[in-house]
Amino acid sequence: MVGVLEIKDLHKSFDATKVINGFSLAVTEMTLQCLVGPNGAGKTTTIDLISGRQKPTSGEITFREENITGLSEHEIARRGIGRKFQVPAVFRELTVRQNLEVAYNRETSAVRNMFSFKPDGCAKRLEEIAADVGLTERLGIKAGTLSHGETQWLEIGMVLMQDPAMLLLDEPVAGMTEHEMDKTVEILNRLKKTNTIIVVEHDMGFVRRIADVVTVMHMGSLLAQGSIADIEKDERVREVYLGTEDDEESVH
Amino acid sequence: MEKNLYHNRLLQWLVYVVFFAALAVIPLVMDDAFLLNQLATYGVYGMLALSISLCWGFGGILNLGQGIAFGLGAYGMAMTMQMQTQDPEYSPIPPFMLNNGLDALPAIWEPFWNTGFGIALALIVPTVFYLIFGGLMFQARVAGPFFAIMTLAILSALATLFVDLQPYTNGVNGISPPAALDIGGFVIDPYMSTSYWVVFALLVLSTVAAKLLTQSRFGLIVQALHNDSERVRFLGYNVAIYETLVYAASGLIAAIAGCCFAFLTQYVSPAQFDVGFSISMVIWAAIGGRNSLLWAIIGAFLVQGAQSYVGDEFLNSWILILGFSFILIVRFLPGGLGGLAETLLGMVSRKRETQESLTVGAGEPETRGA
Amino acid sequence: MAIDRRRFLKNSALAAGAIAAPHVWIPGVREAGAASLVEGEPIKVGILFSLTGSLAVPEEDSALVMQYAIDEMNEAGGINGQPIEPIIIDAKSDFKVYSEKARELILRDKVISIFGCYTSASRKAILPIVMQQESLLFYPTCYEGAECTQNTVCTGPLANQHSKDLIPYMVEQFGPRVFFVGSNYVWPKESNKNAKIWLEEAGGELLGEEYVPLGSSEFGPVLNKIRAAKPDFIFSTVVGASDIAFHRQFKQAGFSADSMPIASLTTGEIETKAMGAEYGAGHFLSAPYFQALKNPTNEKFVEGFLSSKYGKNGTTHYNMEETYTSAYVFKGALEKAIAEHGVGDVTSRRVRDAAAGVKVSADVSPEGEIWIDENNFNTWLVPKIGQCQPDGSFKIVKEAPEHVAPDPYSIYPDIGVCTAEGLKTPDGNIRKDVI
Amino acid sequence: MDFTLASFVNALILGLSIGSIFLVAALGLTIIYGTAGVINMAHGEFIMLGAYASYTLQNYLGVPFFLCIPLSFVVVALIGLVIERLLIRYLYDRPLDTLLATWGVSLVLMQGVRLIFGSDPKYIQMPSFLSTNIAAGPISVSIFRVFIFLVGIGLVAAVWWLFYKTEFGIKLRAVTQNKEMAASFGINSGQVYALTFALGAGLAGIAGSLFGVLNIVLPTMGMGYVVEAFLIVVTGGGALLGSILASGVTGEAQSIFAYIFNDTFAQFLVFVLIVIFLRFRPQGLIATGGARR
Repeated sequence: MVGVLEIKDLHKSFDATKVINGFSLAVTEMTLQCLVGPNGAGKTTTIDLISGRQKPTSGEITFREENITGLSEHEIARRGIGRKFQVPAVFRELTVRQNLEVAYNRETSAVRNMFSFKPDGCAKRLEEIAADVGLTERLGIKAGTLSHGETQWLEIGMVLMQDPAMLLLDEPVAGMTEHEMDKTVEILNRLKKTNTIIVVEHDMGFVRRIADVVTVMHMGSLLAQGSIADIEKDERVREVYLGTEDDEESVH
Repeated sequence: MEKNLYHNRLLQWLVYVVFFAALAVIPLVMDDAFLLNQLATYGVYGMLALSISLCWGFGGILNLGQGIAFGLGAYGMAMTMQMQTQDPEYSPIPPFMLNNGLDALPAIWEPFWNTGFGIALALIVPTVFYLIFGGLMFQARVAGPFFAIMTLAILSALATLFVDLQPYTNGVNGISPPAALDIGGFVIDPYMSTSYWVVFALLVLSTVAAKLLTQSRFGLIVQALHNDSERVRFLGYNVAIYETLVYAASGLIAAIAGCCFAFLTQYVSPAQFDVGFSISMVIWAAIGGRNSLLWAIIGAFLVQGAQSYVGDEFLNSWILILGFSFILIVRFLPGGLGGLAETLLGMVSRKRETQESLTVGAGEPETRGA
Repeated sequence: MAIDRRRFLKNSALAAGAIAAPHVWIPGVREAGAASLVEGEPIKVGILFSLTGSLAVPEEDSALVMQYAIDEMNEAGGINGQPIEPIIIDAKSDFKVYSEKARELILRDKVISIFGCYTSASRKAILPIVMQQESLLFYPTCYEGAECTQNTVCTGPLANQHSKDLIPYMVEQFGPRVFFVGSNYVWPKESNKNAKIWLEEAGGELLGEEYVPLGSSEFGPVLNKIRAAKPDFIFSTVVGASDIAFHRQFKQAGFSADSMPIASLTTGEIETKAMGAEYGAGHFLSAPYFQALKNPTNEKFVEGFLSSKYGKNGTTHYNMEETYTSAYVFKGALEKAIAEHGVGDVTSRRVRDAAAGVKVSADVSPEGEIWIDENNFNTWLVPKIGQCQPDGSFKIVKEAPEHVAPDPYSIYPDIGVCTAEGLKTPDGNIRKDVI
Repeated sequence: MDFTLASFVNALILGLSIGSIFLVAALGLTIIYGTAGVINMAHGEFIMLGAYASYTLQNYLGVPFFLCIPLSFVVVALIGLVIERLLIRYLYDRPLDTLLATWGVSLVLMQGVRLIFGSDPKYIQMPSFLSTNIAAGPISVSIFRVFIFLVGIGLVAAVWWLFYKTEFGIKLRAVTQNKEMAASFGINSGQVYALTFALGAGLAGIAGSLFGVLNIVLPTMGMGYVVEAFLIVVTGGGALLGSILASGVTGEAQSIFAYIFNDTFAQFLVFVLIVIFLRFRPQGLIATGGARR
């Protein structure tokens, strides 16, 4: 079966350092695929390459049978790929409501947006999503004053406002409380019925609760792929991966 | 959720109405040709400060070369006015060209025979220039201080060019059209209240347009990219286009200001591209309050008013005072006088709120700027 | 080319009229000047020079000497027994301030005349208001000409007077090969056009003509071109700070005034003092006035001015002297206008018209007798050539044998002749306000 | 004018000289920008202060010219240090605001000097042996230009030594790389920034004492250098080597265009070419930390 997102023989080097080294991946529609791997395995770089933040040295990325390699960030986003950053990136000077409004990107044309004040459907969707991510009470305040967990929620909310065909989530539960994580699990399990999702995650406990497919990366290439049960049994994975869970990647 | 009165949209519009109503009353109660002319000139400076506020305070694009659009607009208007005083039969070309070795009107001057065409060009040329230059720079992701320096470079280059093209521009001496602008029989005499009304109307128009722009979705996205332009890209917006357009919109306002300035003073020269003048536009906006369109305008009125009426008393120390107050404002009051008003109103509102003692949690701004 | 309907109607009407009588072309609406005199009240005049900013160096001195002249006149009883009240304004070296303050002087203070401006750019900035309100500007410095308004009187030399003697003198003394260097603007270019005519008459040869940006301090490329061309002398119209940089770099490049002097139209006492006298020594200047002029009037002027509260700078130079004489031209013109019309009916325009032919005699004018041309309202004067001495003063080496007539359109006979009513074009029409 | 080899060679030599003048003007700016990311709009006024310092030392204290140069460094470095401690240090995380605040500083310095010294021009005297040229046939160059060129080389060498061979240099590079990391090693980044700012100001002071000889000492003289100096820094990318290359290239371009066309058009052309260049290489000739942009 052809995946909605296909990565073929991806390479990326910074100066002399090879960060991604012949990585290939196929992501099936309506699945949640977790990208795991030790520090420096190239997980975030892969997300960067898919979302256009960086350009691959060689290789090809296809999304819905369209080659998106080398397109710029906004072009990729417009094709329905939404992204959440490792360090939550929200507009700190804007209110929570404004953050969500900006993310409602049905219309991206600058000229048409000059004459648009209240886009159709925005308010309704905003209410729903704010309720979903538990920020209804906080809509009027500046995003910069939110707690860390709330900021994570807000960014997830922003990705949802985009209504993307595919979500790239870089460590969505970092810094969340147990209770918040439960809620995230709940949302992701609901979302994967309608969306394709890639999650980069360290926390295997979390991965266990959401993943349909787990992909293990090591040294910039694919080490293993399969269900969580398969992966946990894999000797090579144990070798490279265990014990490095709580490290942070230096490049984000 | 509105806590600080400063951020109340209704109140903001009300303040605009009060300010402009006050400006509108002046010619009805005053009959001083000089004062009206002077206030009209301040109105032009107000437009420039407005354009800086839109571009810098709102869009985060510091522009030290706003003289580019201002100067190009002024030249376009001055050329139009100059051609109005020419006659196809008796004096087909401006006098200065004769002694610069031209015996026929250069092609770039031809469109200015027609007043409508000329004024249109005076607005279109600078705007298109901004679109091209801004497009080039923002696409290459030149931003922040670098963009500011680039605008300075272009400004200096244009000044040099207009000096060097002496046969077409009269070089350093500039163009002084000897008669007032005449639009289809409607004479905008710079020493009558008509010119005041025209400038006033254009100031109101551009302020309202700019205000609406900031409140549109376009404005929302520009605010977002001022905050974190990288993040906006991943939401599917082409940041370079947004930046270019907000820059060009501010350029259009500056071009309108240039046109007004040309018919008010009947003079244009490469000094319009003076670096110091472009930076003083930024000073007006900074002192008034860069984040607020209205306060930026007030800043221009205050600083220029002080220069005209207080400056002579102090003569040599005036620039010293201006420099020091600018430093102090940047250091301690980045929001300018408008920011001060925001803080004070915030304190007042909060106090009232505690007295009512109903709400929990700190109120925070909803909209940027007044 | 599109002509709107109104203009078209006007044109056809004018064209019809032109067959019968000479056509007078006046652009725009004009209002009568509001300024007038009242018997016994002070006579208000505006003094509009830059006291601060980059133009303050030449202009502040002019403002001071103007005040000196007014004090002198007031002590002698004023004009028609009325004291003169100067309104001194700082134009801050900014054309926007010139323009704004000229408006204030004319519309609010209702001065009878403005004395001011140094650069042509500032003159052009205030001329529209001066012309439209039929006010009056005394412009006391050298300029390029090619201007014919009904509201100015100029007491400095025009381009056609300035270098008339200088070029033949230099060719005769040093040889025919000359290189022109100027600042990149209108006055140097116009001056050089005139100089070329004198050069051709004197049998000289022009090797090159270079212009540097105003305010530029890099003369390397120009000096290299001069080195390659090997001229006998240099004719310079470089102005301001650039002029000083030019003279300094000239010497540093190994050139010497003895073998290749610079003949300048601007490098006077103030400039040589600023560059260091050793850089100015040996070079030449043409001007109607030098501080070193030997005549009783000048000695009295220099002594009187330098010992007054205005003379702190210790120098008098051509620009200041032209300002000083402009005050006396004004006095002569005003007295004439009062005699003709009576005090109550004197307007700025009438003072200007009365200035035609006004003489300032040799016992008042430090540069010797001068008078105002009846047609173009510039000044008949005697240009002199001075050579800079090692101490920075000038030695007069040549004086024109007679007064040289000013002609703002001398090299543009095709454009017309400036008359009191306006520019008379070759086809017999009169155009007013030609700037 | 006819093309001759000799005059073209003269133009090339002059290009080197103009380049060295640009470099001397831009060196202090490069260091301040490269280290602290501060766009110092008052740089031109630091140059002006250097010129006035030399003028004062020479005229009122009779200090010989060669001693005026290092003393100007000290004087302006001290002024720079005071300005950094009183103002700039509060603004390091607000780059646009430093740009504006330093513009305010430049207004104050310019007007302050005007009030003290008046607005009439001054000059700095130099030993007469510098005041001529050296020639080999048709090739000629003024000795003072050679002197500036040599001073330029000397300053670059000194700065290089300071950056790469001293402890201060190690600290400085550590702070430039990563302020937080450097702090964890006990490096006082505030101190390093302050000294760097003073160093940059002092270098501008040296430039001033040289330019005051080349042309004229005026309160406004700095304005003439500052835009060019900025373009050098931006074109170079903020690194020392970048500024050297950029000033060499623009100096030669300026000289050759002036040789072919005229000075005014050369200036215009150089500005336009720089803007076009930066369109295609916004990080400058030698890219430093791209993050700052």
